[in-house]
Amino acid sequence: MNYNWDWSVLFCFVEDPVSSCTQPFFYWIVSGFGWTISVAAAAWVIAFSLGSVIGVLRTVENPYLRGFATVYVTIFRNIPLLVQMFLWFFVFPELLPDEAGKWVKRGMPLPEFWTAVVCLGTYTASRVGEQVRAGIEAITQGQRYAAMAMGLRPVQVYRYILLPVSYRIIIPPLTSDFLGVFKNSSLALTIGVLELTAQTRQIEEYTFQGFEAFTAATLLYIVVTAIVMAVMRVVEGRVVIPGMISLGAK
Amino acid sequence: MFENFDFEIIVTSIPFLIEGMGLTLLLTVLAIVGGLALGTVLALCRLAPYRWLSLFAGSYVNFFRSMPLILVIFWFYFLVPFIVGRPVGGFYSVLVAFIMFEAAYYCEIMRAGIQSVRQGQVHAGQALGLTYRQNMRYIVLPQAFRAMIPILLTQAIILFQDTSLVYVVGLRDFLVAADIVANRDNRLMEMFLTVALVYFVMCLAGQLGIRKIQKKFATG
Amino acid sequence: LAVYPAQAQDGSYVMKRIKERGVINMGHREASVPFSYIGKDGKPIGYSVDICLGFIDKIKEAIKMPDLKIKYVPVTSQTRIALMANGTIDLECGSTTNNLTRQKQVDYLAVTFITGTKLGSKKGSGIKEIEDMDGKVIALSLGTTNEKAVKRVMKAKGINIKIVSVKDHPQAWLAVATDRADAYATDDVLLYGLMSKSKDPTKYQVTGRFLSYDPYGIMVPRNDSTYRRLGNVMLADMMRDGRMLKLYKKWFDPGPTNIQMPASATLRKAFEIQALPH
Amino acid sequence: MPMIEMSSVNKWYDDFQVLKDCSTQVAKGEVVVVCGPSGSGKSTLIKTVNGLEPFQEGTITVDEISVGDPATDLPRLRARIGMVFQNFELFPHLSIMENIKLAQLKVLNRTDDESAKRGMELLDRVGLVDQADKFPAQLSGGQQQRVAIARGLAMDPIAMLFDEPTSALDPEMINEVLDVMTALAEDGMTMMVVTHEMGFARRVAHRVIFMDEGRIEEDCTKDDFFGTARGERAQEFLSKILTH
Amino acid sequence: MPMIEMSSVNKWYDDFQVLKDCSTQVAKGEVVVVCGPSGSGKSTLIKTVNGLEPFQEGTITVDEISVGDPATDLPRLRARIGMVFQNFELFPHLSIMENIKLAQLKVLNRTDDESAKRGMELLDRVGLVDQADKFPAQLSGGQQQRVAIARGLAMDPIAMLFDEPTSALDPEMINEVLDVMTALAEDGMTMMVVTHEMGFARRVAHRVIFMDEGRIEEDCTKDDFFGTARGERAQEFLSKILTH
Ligand SMILES: Nc1ncnc2c1ncn2[C@@H]1O[C@H](COP(=O)(O)OP(=O)(O)OP(=O)(O)O)[C@@H](O)[C@H]1O
Ligand SMILES: Nc1ncnc2c1ncn2[C@@H]1O[C@H](COP(=O)(O)OP(=O)(O)OP(=O)(O)O)[C@@H](O)[C@H]1O
Ligand SMILES: [Mg+2]
Ligand SMILES: [Mg+2]
Repeated sequence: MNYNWDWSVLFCFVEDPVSSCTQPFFYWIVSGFGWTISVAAAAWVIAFSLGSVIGVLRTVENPYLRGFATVYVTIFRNIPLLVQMFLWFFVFPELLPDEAGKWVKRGMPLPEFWTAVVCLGTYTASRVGEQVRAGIEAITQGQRYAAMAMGLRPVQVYRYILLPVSYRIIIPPLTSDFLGVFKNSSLALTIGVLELTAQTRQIEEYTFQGFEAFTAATLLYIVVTAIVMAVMRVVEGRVVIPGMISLGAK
Repeated sequence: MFENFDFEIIVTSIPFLIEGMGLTLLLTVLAIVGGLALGTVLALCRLAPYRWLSLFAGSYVNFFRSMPLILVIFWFYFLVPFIVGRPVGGFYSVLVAFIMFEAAYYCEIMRAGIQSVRQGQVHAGQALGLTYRQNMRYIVLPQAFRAMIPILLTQAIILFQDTSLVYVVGLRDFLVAADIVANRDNRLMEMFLTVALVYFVMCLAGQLGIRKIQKKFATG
Repeated sequence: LAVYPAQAQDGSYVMKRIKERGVINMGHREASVPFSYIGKDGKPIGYSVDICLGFIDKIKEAIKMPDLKIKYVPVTSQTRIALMANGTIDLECGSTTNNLTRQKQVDYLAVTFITGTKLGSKKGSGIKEIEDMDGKVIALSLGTTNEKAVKRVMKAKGINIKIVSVKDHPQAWLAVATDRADAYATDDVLLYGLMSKSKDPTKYQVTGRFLSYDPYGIMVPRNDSTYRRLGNVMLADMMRDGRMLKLYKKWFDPGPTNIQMPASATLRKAFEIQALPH
Repeated sequence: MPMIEMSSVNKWYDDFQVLKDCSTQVAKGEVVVVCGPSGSGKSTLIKTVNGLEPFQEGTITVDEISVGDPATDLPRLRARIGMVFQNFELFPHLSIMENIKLAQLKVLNRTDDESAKRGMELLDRVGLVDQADKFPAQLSGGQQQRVAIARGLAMDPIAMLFDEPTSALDPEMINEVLDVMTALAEDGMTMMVVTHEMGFARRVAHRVIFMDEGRIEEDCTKDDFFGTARGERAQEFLSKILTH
Repeated sequence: MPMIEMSSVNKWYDDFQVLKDCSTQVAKGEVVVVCGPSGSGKSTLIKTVNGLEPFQEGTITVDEISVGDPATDLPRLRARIGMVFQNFELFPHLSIMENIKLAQLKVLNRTDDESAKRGMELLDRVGLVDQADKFPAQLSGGQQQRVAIARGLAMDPIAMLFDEPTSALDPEMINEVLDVMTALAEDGMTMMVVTHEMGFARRVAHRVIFMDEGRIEEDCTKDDFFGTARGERAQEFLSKILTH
């Protein structure tokens, strides 16, 4: 391959006119990685809490609440994330009253970051919601009856019976969704969050040494995924219900 | 900003967009078919009694699950020509990347599907004298597929939306085509709203269609 | 007893490869107006594309394949280097800035366009020079040489400007249009292009001195001086006999997109200087 | 006043009528067995008593509180009626003791100590004190069902409902559950029991209700039911389940 | 020669020994009932006969073919032994007739017509001709189990294995299945039946095997078993399942 590998672009610390080194681009990658983690983590908080609510609402009896949740899932899951990112960034502020729109665009701290977080969070919430719903539906009707028959109120039935069991069942797909948030956070670059992928692109444009940067990014993704999977396996082991062979086998 | 919404740009770019949609659909269908086939084979490997085979399938799946699709496409596109010694062309390179990537996900889905078929069904097929392959073919896989339809659909929708990543290799699917028009003619708002609407309608139609098929299976 | 063109080809691995494949792979951009973009019929057109087509004619002569096929390979700013490195494209016709860092990875033909960073903003914003931006918001697109330039000036002059990074030029323009940013700093030619295509061009302005020097060039694979010389010969000829300026007028003055950018004195000088004699 | 009173209850699933004009009453301390062919509406009937299944027409009162009245606080009423299901329905993620404590803590607002103490008393009564810290999946079916009964009793209910409590059990485990139920009946608990265990009915029940196609076809004393007073359908049903 | 012969079969799941030194034989035309407490290894024992469960030690032969021998073509052997399961295990995606035809077509390579004809004969025998085109989920449990028996018989087996064929059924449906099985036994079919239905054993079985903790504790004629010759454990077991 006619490519001039030069790993020093990532690690050199002296400005050197002969090699491509103008600054240690390694720092860029570290900073990008930091933003990636921040976006993913903050978005996951939204996705998990909002998704749980949506998932629960999809299983309640009230047709209006159920309808609302269904519409939510339908919209957020059927529009590409990239497009949603654009809509949140450019269209959403225009729909607000003037003052509020201005605040969203300029007033609030880190507008790009929070826009990306909200977009990614609400998008992933539709996924999580579907998982939670599936988890709840996998629990037999009898469990719900038993909980109600003891006098638990609907919220208590979810809080103490349905959700704890449901979360255990859906740990594997939730892990996938979490990794999804992590990977999808790269789309935040389209609205100017300088996360990992954005930084590798910057390095590429500055130095034309893209392969080095991409390799570093790829390795980081793989390492993080491996860590997350390992952690989730431990979590799964921790919450396993004694005597049950496998809850998720349904 | 909506007062001078430029409908004309949408109308004039329709042929260009339709061409893009053609590629989107073609890639989606081929990647689903190929990914499902490869994924099913992988799932069978994962469940096979040979340790090395299930280990291989397991590592394959974990590897691809840990990579963002965009990086997979990227590496395929740039490294494959280097390995085979000549350009392979964007289309074949992304097609292979998509199939191999999706196969990892379909493998997990199929594995869950196969495992959801009760042991009793497997035993019943065996007790009738069906061989391993016949049992898979006539008893297990048909039930697994049916159980998996909703998840397969979700995955298909994701894939349908993900085809836009072909921009990496310079192919033009629907979203990329719209993006090109938007960039070339500076009409972002118009194009992105159109894209949102088109994807929404198509995914919804797909969803409703599948639900119908599912109902038919349920009564059948 | 070797004939001249055969010699030319002998020393060139790129031309050897083109001859073997029977196809030349031309990298082009899709929305880099008016340098290299997709026309209404779906084929790439533009200033750089025209230059490249001239170059390809020369190559055809050199390798004696008059019916050499051209394959158009779309590239982006992320893929152009990789595709050149792995041998997929034989030349890139876009709007790529030629700088010394990048020359570690690729070679360039002679400079065919000169631009630099300026500011695009709404009329009545009171913005003329970068100094007027103090305390305001500027849009910059990711990883461009313009970004570097603006940051350098900010540092040197101690101006405090808030930066909004965006993905590409139209998004940056949209950020200005929706008041997310007060100005967009990029190559002036791009600013004129964006302005000419906005719904109401009279609402916007391009102002300020050049904050950077950005010469564009056709990108070719590294370490093939024979191949590169062939291109430079063609360019020198065009610059010498005025065809280059004509081509420039076709695309920029006023140009199909009505961009209305007469050739600058610097560019004219550059054409003169690069018109090396045989 | 009867403890449970149903009058002219009708219930539909869409077009399909599951309960047809059902009326009956259960006095305090009375044990009533409900039997009938599969799909005849037994489970539905018993679930309407504590409002787990809504019904469209008629009235049901429990301890003089109307179940169908929208103003009734159903969770509060349900807390006073114990219920035991065919598949035990212990909560798999909670230990045996936690299963028994949950509603005491969250519904009756007892303290942790009180609930644990009551739990232990009841586990003792069903003979499972040593299993308190295990999880449901670690117990046999018969043990699980005994825990389920203890869980129902922990709320100090005024009546207990049973929906085929033994039909998911292995034959050897049926008796351990029936023995607990018999003891309960002897203690004077008001009980409504859907079951096919005619031996239990003969020994323990005061009255037997026979249902067919959503209708209460027979509602008479045990002696009448096992005597000759019963109708053709009930006769046929009994002959089916008693011959093997 | 006995039709089925097991000698000194041992089987482990990891460390746990499920079958301990089990030996028995079933002659042609003989009906053997296997009973015992839950978890005693009955299902495992019967599944080793046609190789659904592999075993580690001992030998089993069916019609003089060794089941444990790796050279044996197990699918072919299994095709000659019918098996009926506790949960029916009809294939839910195939109609009743397709369920019965599948193995005839794919294993015996019969033509479509032949298999359909044989299928109809057997559906007639179990009294379900009119259900041929329905799907399993549309039938009651008793009907499904009768179809499962017909499916097994369609292969013209030399022996039939039953694993608790009635324990998932509602009480009123148990007899319709037992009746079919009784008729089968009277026709001279070799049968091994795991069941708790002692009435059936008394009426139909020639021999009764009692298992406990993986061991064959009793293996004697029906009369001996229900007489006084049996051991303590069997006695206790019988008393448990016969009292209610
Ligand atoms: N959610 C439902 N929607 C529609 N029909 C139902 C529903 N639940 C029960 N049914 C129907 O109502 C009838 C009565 O059901 P129910 O469960 O009360 O019968 P059962 O007497 O308890 O039968 P089993 O002995 O099988 O438990 C049946 O025909 C059943 O199919
Ligand atoms: N796949 C397995 N892995 C480990 N242990 C098993 C497995 N299958 C069965 N066992 C154990 O083997 C023992 C015998 O099981 P088996 O199903 O043969 O009993 P059974 O007599 O048929 O009981 P039942 O009357 O409940 O059907 C049980 O203790 C069971 O827990
Ligand atoms: Mg019932
Ligand atoms: Mg068993």
